[in-house]
Amino acid sequence: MTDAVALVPLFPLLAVLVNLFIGKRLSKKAVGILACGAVGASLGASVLAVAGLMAMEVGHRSVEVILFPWIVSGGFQVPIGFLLDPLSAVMILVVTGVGFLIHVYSTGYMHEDAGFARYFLFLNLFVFAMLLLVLGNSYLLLFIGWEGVGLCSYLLIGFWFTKDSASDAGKKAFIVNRVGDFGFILGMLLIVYHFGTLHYGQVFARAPELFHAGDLPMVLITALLFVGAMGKSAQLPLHVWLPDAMEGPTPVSALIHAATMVTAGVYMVCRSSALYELAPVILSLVAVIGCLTAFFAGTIALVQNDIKRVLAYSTVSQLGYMFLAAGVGAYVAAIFHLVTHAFFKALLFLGSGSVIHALHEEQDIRKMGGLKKYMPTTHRTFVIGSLAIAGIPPLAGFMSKDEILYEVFNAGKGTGWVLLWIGGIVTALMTAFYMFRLVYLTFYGESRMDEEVEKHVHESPPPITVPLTILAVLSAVGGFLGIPVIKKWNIMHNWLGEAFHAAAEHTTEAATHAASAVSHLTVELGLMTVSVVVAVSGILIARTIILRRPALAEKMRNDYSFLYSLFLNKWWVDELYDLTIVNPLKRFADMCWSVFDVKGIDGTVNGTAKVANVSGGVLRKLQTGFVQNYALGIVIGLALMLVLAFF
Amino acid sequence: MESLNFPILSAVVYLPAIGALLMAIFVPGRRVDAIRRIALGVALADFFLSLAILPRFRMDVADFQLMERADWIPSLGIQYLMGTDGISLLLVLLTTVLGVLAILSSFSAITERVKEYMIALLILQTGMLGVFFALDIVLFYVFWEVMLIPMALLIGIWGGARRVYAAVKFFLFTLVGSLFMLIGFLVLYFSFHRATGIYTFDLIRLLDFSFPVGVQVWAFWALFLGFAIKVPLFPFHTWLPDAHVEAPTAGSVILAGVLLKMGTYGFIRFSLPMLPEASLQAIPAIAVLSIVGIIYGALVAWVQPDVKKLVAYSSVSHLGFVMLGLFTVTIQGVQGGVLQMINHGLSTGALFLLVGILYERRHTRMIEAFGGLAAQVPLFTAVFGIVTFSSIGLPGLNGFIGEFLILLGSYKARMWVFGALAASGVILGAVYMLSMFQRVMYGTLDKEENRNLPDLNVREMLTLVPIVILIFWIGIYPKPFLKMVEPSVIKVVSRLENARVNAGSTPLVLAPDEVKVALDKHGAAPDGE
Amino acid sequence: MITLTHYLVLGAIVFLIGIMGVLLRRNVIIILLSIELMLNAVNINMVAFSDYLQNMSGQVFVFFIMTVAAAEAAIGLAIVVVLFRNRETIDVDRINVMRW
Amino acid sequence: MGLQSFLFYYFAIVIIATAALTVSRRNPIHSVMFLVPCFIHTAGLFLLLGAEFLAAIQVLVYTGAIMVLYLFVVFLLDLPSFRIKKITHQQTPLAVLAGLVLVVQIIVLTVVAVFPRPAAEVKAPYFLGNTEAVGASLYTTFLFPFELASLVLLVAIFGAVVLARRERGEELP
Repeated sequence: MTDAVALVPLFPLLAVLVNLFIGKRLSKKAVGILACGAVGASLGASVLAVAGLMAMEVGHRSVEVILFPWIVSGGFQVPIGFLLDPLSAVMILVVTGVGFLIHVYSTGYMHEDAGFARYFLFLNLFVFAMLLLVLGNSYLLLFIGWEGVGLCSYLLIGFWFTKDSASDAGKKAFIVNRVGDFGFILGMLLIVYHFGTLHYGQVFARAPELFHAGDLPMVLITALLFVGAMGKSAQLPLHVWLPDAMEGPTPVSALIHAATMVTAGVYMVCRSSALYELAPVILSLVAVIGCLTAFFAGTIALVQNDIKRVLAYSTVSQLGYMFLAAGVGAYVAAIFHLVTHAFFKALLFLGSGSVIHALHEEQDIRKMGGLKKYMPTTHRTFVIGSLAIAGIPPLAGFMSKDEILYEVFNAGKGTGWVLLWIGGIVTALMTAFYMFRLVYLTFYGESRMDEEVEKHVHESPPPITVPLTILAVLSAVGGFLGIPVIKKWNIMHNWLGEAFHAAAEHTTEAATHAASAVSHLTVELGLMTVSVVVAVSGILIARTIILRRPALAEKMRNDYSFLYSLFLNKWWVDELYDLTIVNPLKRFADMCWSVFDVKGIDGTVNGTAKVANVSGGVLRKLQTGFVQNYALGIVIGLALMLVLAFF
Repeated sequence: MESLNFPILSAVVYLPAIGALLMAIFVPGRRVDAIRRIALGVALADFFLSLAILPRFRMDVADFQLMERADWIPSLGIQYLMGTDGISLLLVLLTTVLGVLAILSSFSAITERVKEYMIALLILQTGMLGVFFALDIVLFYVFWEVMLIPMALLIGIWGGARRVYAAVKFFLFTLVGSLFMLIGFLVLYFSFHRATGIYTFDLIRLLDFSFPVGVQVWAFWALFLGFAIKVPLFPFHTWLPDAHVEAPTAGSVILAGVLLKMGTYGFIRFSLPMLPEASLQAIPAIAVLSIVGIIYGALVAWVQPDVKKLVAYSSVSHLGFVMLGLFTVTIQGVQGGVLQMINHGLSTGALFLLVGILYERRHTRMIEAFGGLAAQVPLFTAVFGIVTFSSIGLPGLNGFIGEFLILLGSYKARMWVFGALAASGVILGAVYMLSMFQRVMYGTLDKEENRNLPDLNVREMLTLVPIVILIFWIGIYPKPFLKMVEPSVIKVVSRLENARVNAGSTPLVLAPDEVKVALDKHGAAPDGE
Repeated sequence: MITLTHYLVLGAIVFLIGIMGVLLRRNVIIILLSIELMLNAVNINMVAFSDYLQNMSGQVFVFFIMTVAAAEAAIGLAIVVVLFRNRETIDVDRINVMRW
Repeated sequence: MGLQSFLFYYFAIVIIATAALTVSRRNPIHSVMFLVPCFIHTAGLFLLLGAEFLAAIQVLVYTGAIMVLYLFVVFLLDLPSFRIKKITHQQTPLAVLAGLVLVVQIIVLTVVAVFPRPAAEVKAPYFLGNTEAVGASLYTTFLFPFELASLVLLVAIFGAVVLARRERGEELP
């Protein structure tokens, strides 16, 4: 049964090929069925494979399927092969599951679009690449998927390519990702240099044999790999592409820029836990970057007015949480949050898509309001998603976020770590606030819509509402995969535990450390209470400011105008990059060409030619054109040669 | 290994020239259609003939195979000596493929002096094929120069507005280079004679001889000039953009696809194996030039207003990668370098074909003249996109394999900084290619002239589809290509390793066991004692 | 006694006269005639050597030189005719288009 | 002074004199006419040297055919009436000097030089009649160049025709 894993990426690939060659001739319905069917079949295969995996003995749940040799060069070999273990099992279920729902949603959402076939071509290609990413058995295969999803992201962000902002955003996404990939490639090269292979099993097995914790090669490798993760998962300072990526169709934002692709960095760090454990410095760096990103993106999300941008910054912020978890060695918590985030963030994006669709592509929340009565299903599901992300028990977000905060608190490496925890809590407060600011502005209060638009507002059709409902259910109950406190019932921990055996030691160590200080259970319950209080107060603040006293919002905007414009303009990071990197580099490139190439090298070459030309101008006077002058030259030459004969 | 059978290598080399000759004599110049078809037929026949080499070729042997040997000018030790190894054969196949596509692409682009044009293309092909097969240095040099003239004519007669300037520049640069190269060869020739009393240009014998280090250094830098100008390595690259911009499409394709490979081929065939000590000394210098080329080429490509010039500068960047790969002197690096030669030939060749198609329709190559083409010409956009990403080095397409192996080689050779700097080319590659792609394809279709732009027709698809197939093939299953060159690469690398050991330094570059394993596998003995 | 040297000196003198004709005259026809003279001087030397060395090669070469002379005369005169037709002159001083 | 010496000096003097006249006449017809005796006397020299065949060819081909050709062209173009005002070139002094130096050099060299006799004695074919000897040599050792010579002549014929031909429609002068 586990062999079915080879089929998982195959179905989307087949759909891509079919769509590529005859997609134009198929009806929209056929294309939709093809695309959804492929991902559905893939989901089926995943379930089958994971069931097979579950049937295996605990501790030996790992299956490798080698397809064919890929790069073979000297002693260096990389085959195309898939690795199915608990970690990749979770990932393929998320990718195919959420992917399937979003495909179904897309058939409704994109129905009017002329590029319907092209859209599903790219979307299937994305699912294929993403599956390759999570199933690959070596870093290089991960990297193919990594770049493949980047490509699809580029194509889908720029899907409406006639809009300049869309194509700019696509380009920006790809290039910023490339900056990360630059680090990732160097990291892979170092791995090959030290281990001679990129195969996970071999690398992880030999890493502890060859290196001690904190050895320079390990630090370098993990740091470079993390640069890749920063690019892909939009962490500081490479986060700039993700908000712009909202130019793409909304389902794309849901699938790629919320649920799956952007979490690839988290997956990669968790996958490489064996290496990161050997580089505690970098692990701390991961935690710090994660926490900073979470906070930073949260601040921006507070004031954004574009519904999708709020969600985008929220995604960046949540990804920060995941890295924070990974950074303190709580890999299970990171993956757990990844899963729940996939549910509720996909839900939120799809809900926003439903709203945008109903309002004829209006994304500005200042022009919404009071949608509750027009779109009941969307409203209901959106609120569930918002409650989940805000961390209201017992929804999914509460479980996973709380676990992260607990692990951070418990990591206990000194006062610095308490700061991380505080950062997490503050971010949680902000999360609750901005999500409900969004909910209130969109669904409650007075309508601020144009009258023309308001006339046509309606609930979305079933292809859109059904996935919303399913995702809402998942967001509500998904949290029970990782029930806190009672470790025995924590499915997530039991399932993933063996994937992170190196990390497991780490956490148990931390746990004992914590246990010696305070009672384990008390801490956990105490922290839970804190986060619930924080979440509820965030919601209440939002309610007060947005619904009850809009004047207060105005006053705050004026009183803290610097902070407001700082947040609104995203801390001017884009401008900073343009000013310090992009523009100088472009000027330099221009100078290289017009000065160095044209004047320098060609100038030298042409100068040489000019010297030859001038001397030729003098010497050519010898060329009289009279044949007899030349003949005389011959004779004189002959005479001179004969002079030589005398000696 | 001497084959008494049909001299297939010579047949492959001369078939285009013979075709050109017969066409010159028997087909009147006004029968344009017949001429086009005949030229295409000849090129196709040559392609199939070159495929016929494959079954006769033994992939697991590092030595030269299918040798053809005859005396030419015995008193000077000049022979007619042809032979091939995996590297040559791969490049020959690339040449014959691109030869067919080049001719096919000029069906509608060239309407004046069609007969002369086709003859020039076919003779050019003979020259190129000869360069790859010749194992006698004089023979090599003859083919090298034969190649030069039709290319200069192609640029100078069928080129753009500044064609004569470009043709002369191309001609002078390469001629200067090849003269230095000739001097280098003569130095080796006389040095060999001084040591053994034999005059010979036989490459195989010269390869077996270890030249004194002093001679090597001189000869290396003389050859370097010849090859580096052809590559073109920074800072000898300025002829390239001009030549590319002015050349007709087929000329650009051949120029980028094959002619530039002559330089790198020269390094791997002559400089590295024949002059190992000098090569080792030169590694830092050449690596620096390669790196500068990679970054510089990419930056300059970024600011070009002309698509063709942009692609030309991207060639500088890519060839920098190839050179870096060769001079890492590791199996991975050299193999990657050779593969990257093929990759660059395919993707840049395809880019030039695509630009040529645009030019044929709009008579301009300025980026600003386009924009929003994606909606108008979806097929064209799809192919352009694939080729663009191949050039960027997207995994799964061909460019990645080569680049990754080269970077891997540089790390194995402990050239950390060089490897890291070269990898930054990965970012810049995306920057300039995507900027161009965006400005040409995306946005709104706001130029009136582009509104009726026809999409690719069947003939144009025929020229592009083979390349796209190869792009995917190499990207997904590169093993056959890597296997083909591996024995020869190992031979070259182990020769340099031996030189390093003999020089008393530790074999830095390659784990000795890796060489040994590889050699055992291929049954080739390491050279030098 | 007439020795080889006599013939060679004679050849040299005739050759010189031919050279003088080529260098000094401006009439194309006469320049061509002078070239014939020079060839003739060479012929004398050839035959003299042939006799001296008792080797037929010298004579055979004279035969070939005559062939070439005939060909040269034919082509040269054809050029003169064309030249005259186009430029109305046979003065080499007027024929200097191949200048600079 | 034996007959041979007498004949040699006679021929030599006539050759030099007619050659000098050929070069110096203003009228090309005169030049051509002077060249004829020059060539005939050269043929005489050939006879003295035992090259009967070449002597015959010299008279028949050179004098008979080539000279007539020259004459023909001179008449055709009506050259005598075409006067070049100054017959000598402006480079005369230098040319004369160079020429004299050259001839002195050659003469001194030939006089000083010692030519070795061939070690091998007289070759067999030389005892045949001269014509047979030339023929034997021409058709054995020099067969290939001989054939080439015929090709050269053929090309010359074509060349002359192509050059001198008028393009269709070209005006007669």
